[in-house]
Amino acid sequence: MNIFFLLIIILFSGALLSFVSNRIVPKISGIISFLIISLVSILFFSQVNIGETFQFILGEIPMQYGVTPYTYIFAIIVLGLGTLAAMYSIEYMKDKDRLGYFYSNFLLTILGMLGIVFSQDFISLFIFWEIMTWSSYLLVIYNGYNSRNVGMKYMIFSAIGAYAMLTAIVSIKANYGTYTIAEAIQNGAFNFSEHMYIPIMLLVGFAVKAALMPLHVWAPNAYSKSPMSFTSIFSGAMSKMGILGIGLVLASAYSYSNNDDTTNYITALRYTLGWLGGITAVMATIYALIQTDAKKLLAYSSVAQLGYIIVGLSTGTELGVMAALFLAVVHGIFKGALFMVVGAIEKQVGTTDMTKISGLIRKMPFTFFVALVSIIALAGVPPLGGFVGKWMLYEALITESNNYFLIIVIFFSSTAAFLYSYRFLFGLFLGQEEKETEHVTEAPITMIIPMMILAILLIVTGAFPGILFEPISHGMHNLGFSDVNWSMSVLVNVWGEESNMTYINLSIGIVFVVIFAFLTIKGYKGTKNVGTKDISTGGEIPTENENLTFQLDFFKPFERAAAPLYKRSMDKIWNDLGNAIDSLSDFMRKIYSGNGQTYALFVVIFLVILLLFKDTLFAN
Amino acid sequence: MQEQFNEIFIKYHEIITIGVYGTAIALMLIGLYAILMKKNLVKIVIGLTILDAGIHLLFVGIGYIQNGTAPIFSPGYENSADRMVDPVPQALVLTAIIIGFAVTAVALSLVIRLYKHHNTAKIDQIKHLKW
Amino acid sequence: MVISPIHYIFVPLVAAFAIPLLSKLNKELPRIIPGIVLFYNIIISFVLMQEVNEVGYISEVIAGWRAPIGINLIITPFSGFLVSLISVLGFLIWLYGFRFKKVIDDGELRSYNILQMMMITGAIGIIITGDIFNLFVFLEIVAITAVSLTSFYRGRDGAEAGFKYLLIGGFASAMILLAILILYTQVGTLNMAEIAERMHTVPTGIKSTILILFIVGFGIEAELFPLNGWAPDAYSQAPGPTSTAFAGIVVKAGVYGLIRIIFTLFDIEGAYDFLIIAGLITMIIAEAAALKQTNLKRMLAYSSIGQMGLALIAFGIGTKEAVFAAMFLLLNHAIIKSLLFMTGSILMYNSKEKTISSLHGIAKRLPFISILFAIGAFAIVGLPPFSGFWSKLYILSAAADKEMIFLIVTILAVSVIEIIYYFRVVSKLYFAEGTTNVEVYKPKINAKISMLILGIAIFVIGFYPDLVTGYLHNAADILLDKASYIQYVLNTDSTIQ
Amino acid sequence: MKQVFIIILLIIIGYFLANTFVEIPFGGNRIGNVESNETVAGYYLSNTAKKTGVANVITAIVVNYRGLDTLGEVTVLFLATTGLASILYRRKEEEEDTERLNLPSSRIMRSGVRVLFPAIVLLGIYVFIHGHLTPGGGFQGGTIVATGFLLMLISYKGFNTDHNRMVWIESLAGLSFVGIGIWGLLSGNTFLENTTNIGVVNSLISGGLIPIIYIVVGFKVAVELTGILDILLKIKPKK
Repeated sequence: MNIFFLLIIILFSGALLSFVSNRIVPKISGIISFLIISLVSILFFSQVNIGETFQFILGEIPMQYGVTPYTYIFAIIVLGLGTLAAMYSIEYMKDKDRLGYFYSNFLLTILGMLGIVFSQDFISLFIFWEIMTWSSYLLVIYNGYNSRNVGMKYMIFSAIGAYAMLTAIVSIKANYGTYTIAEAIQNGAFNFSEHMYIPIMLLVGFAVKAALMPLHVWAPNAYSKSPMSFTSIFSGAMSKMGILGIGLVLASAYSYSNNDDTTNYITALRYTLGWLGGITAVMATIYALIQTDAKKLLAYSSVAQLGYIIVGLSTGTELGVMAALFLAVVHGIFKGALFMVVGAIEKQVGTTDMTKISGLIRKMPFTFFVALVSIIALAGVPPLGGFVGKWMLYEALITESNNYFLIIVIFFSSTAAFLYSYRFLFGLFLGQEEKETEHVTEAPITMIIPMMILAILLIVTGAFPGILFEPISHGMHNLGFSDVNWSMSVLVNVWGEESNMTYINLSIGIVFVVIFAFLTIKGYKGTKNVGTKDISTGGEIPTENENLTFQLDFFKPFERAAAPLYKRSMDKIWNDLGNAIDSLSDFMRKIYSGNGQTYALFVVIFLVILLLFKDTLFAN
Repeated sequence: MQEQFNEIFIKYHEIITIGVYGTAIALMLIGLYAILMKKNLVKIVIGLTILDAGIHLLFVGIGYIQNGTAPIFSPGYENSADRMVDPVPQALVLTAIIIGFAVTAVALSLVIRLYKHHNTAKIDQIKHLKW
Repeated sequence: MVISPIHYIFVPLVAAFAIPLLSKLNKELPRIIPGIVLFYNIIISFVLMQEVNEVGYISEVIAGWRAPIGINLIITPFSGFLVSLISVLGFLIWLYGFRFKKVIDDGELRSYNILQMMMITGAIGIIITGDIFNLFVFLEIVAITAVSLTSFYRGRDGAEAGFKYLLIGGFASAMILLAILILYTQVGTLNMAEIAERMHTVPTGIKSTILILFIVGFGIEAELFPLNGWAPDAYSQAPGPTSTAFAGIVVKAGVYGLIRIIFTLFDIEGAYDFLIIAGLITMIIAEAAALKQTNLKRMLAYSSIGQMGLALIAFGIGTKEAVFAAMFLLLNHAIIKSLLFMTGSILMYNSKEKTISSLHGIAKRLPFISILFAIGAFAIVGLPPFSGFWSKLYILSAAADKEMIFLIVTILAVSVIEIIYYFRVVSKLYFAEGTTNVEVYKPKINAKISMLILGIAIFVIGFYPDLVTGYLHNAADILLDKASYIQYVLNTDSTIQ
Repeated sequence: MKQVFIIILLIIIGYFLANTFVEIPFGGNRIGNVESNETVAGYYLSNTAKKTGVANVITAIVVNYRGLDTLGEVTVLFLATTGLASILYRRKEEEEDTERLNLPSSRIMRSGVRVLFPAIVLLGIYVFIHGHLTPGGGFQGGTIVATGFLLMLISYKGFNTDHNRMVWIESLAGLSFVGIGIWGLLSGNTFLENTTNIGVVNSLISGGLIPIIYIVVGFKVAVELTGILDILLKIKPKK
């Protein structure tokens, strides 16, 4: 049997198995799903050859499965993160009910994503896309009725995106006669001069999953309301499926741009996308600042990071695209790790509200370590992978785009990201201990292991980004970009200057370690542990239920400054639109008045209208 | 007698046409009017039957041919097929009438039910199912 | 006696006439006999479908008179497909309705079984007859039975829904009768093939008037927009098996009638555009109305109307691919909507206030029904890998071939609305805090089997659509080949082919 | 206001219908643009006597050429009765609480009906037995018989139809109609085929199965109409 089929069938039967097995042996489905995903990962990385394709016909539509070097990058994210998340969720989900439901949908989501990676034609892409969408929808609403509206919003936006995509797909078939992605690109399906709506529709479809600006409103809530073990792949891997598509469309669109007609359109597109990405990054960052819930903070931060990636793709230069892809992988790693961290805290403490907990560093040291490493990567502080990506992104923006204002925006958002990174780290792990968190212990080992693996990966990719450059540069060849010169840890920029990541990272790293060690040693001696309530101000002793956590009103001044921005959110606009449609439909159903005579009158009116217009309607 | 009739038919053909078709169409419109305007359920059912009656009349009307006889081969008239009126509409109208009867019967039984439940036969007061 | 199309008609008739007598023999017989008859229908269907796929047409004349003189029954691949679908569904609906609790509690069982069986027979008759007036007669059979079944429950609202149906249905029959009348004056025949052959001699003005009357008449049965006021009421008040039959069977017959009139009888270009416009309006308004429904069956009814609008759009596009897609949609809709109505009826039966919001968390109590409902909901909105996806894809693809981007966008926008209201129900079933200790009525094993079969069909077609596509392509080709139909009906002397 | 609107609508419909019928000459010899010998009517008129042995062409059409229509029609009636029974269904205990609507009928009425009833029934039977020879037939005859029963029902409070017997007649009549059809299928090729000897035109025993079918239809229509009237009359709740 064909390997692609085999993998999909394994995942599918795994989904069924984990659904059924939970009824027979309770709690076993977590282990089963972990084993299934591991098996699939092993099979994939050992058996699948890049470039190999497999064709068959289903529903009279020729379908093609295969892995290109480009999609291979995403396969790494999906399977790597998927395996770790499955391992993580064994413990994380242990005490919850409906485990069969959870794991079968979990596996179906992985199946959907893997299928997207495999798909070499639009129809199977769409099929897997939808499978991924509805199975993840079922996971988003897993946490119960209160999350229902969140799930609904997610589903609506996903549907809008998917249907925009479907429109484009059928139009490609009608105008270019093929469903195969490679052929469609060859036939010029994405050149903007004729049938401009096709690439735009496709981009809209992918942008929904990538949470790009006007279509992002589902993301923060969906990310934060679903179970954390799922969110780590939801945010870490699934959003990358959108990036996959956007990259594909943009890359092929750029490849036509030597044609004069299309150049203008392409430039316009690049600017639009770049700006949308930039605004997404800034706005999401600003929103992330005011969140008190760690999950929500991370969710907004995810949206912001995706904005960077899209900015990178929009540059259309080798370096920019490479930066975007690199950031995509790294973002998958650190955001996966961060959501796992939050999940661990949620499981151990019971809440992720930063105003309620603090000082977990002593209780959960390993978790803290992972959080620290991931936050450093997220903020783009040198020794880790995030820095490399941002470095490349800035370089690409500065050297090859003259859109300086965008650069300022990106810089701004990047800097603001420090603020919420700091808040996250400080709020959860540092500061005084709360009484409520006294009983807290470190997370179970199976949850620590995947987080640790991710943290180590971050450190490794920071020191040797070449590990990731290799598949990425293959992928870029596949997309039609020439290559950026790179070696294991050296980048060469346009001026011919080499930036050796090892040296940069090592030097900065050493400085950090020294300072860290110094501070720890010095600080550890002189500190005395006090609780938040262990103070008195002006003779007043705070009562038990007074919230005095450091986190309260953390960025109050900033919040006040940015207040106008918070007022007019995209959320409200969409809500108004939804309400408008709602009342319109309510109005429409009033047509069915309930009076039989009125219905009879409708019939007569219809008859009269047809008779009056019979010459125009039915003239032969 | 036959000749006389023929003569009259030709002479007043227009008027007869208007008379037959006009009556039928007028019946249909009256039926429609009753359906659309009358509030009483029974009157609406009556309107439906009037509408049907108009159509049945039209059916019979279009089958007629000038100077025609009934399509029955009575003894001694075996070869008069070309003078017979069109039998098909008459056969159809038979079916249509019976069906109309069945519909009316069901309609009336529903009216009985409705009156029993709502204690009224006004159609605009019977609208619990709406929207 | 070889199996031929007439078996569809006389076997149920024998059963229907015999049931009053047999019920004196044994109280159970009126319930069992329809099942046997409907099962026999399936056998006929599969024999005939095999045959028609090879031969192209099967025609049978009645009373030994060749086609234009006598009435003929004709099975094309399209009608063969629809009839098979109806037969299978009819049997499943019988299986589902066998011991349907509320029907037994409330009403006269003997009549119920006769009416239900004859409604299915009438629908089959509409599809297989080759004579326009005979079609009218079968339409009336369906109308009478449908009205009686709508008012079957003795509650207040059944009669109201039935009366509305009857009023509008009476209109429909009057319009069709009038159309047949005018048509007869123009072509002098009632056989559809011969009408089609002679249609070019009819003056355009009269032709369009006839067409309009037919459209209004059949539009009422096919639930076109301003003509479908009766539909939600009837669907929501009829007993569960009957509303299933409405959605799965009766409306298909109406649509088939409309399609037959437009595709076979008339050669008017504008009619196709009209189908698109009417279908579009129907779809939009019905789906918008469905969005805010509180009664589950009523919501399903509106959704059903919307789907029929989509089918009419696809037929209106008029290319082979589009017709094929429309047929696929009819197949899917029959299977999926039947499943939804079956499960929905049981859910509604268990809801005290008959509202969707009172179905909080009922999935815990009725897991089997709920999961089938969820599968149906996923399938009807067109999510892959369920079967509904393929028909939607084919329709869109056909529309794209004709560069109807606006149409595609509208269909998909409406699909989003569909997703909203179906998912709302599904998440309410599963994720709302429910009152768990309510007494619920659980369906018997027979109902479960019939629902399970439909559920499996959704998956099978979803995973392997090629099972039906070949046949449907053939059916679409032959439906559009009017000349060969006329040729076949009028020039074949032998009585059974 | 609504009235004016509706009248305008009706006028438009009337205008278009009139417009259509202006082009269909009343009493014209031809049907549309088709020569009369090409229409089915032409065929029926010229061949009926020869091929079916029935003098009344309409009967031949109703029962033989378009026999399936008639079967359908009978079915519609049957279903209407059944539907009525289910719509106006009453449980056993409710059944006891209802009685037949009895209109106050005068002595003249009662006496007259008693005299007329056998004559009416006889006329009805005559009409459906001679359906293939003279105007009339099963439906007409059946209706006449039912009229007789209607008269009896409204004038005599004590007159009750025997349900059991009616069900038997109804079912047997229906079954024999279909049975004749099946016999045609067995003995000939097609359903309802008239395979017996057609006899001499214009004699009582002629037309093969056609008169038999019409008699069956007559019985069925009579019983069903009576049944419907009976059900509809029986609506009055007992005080």
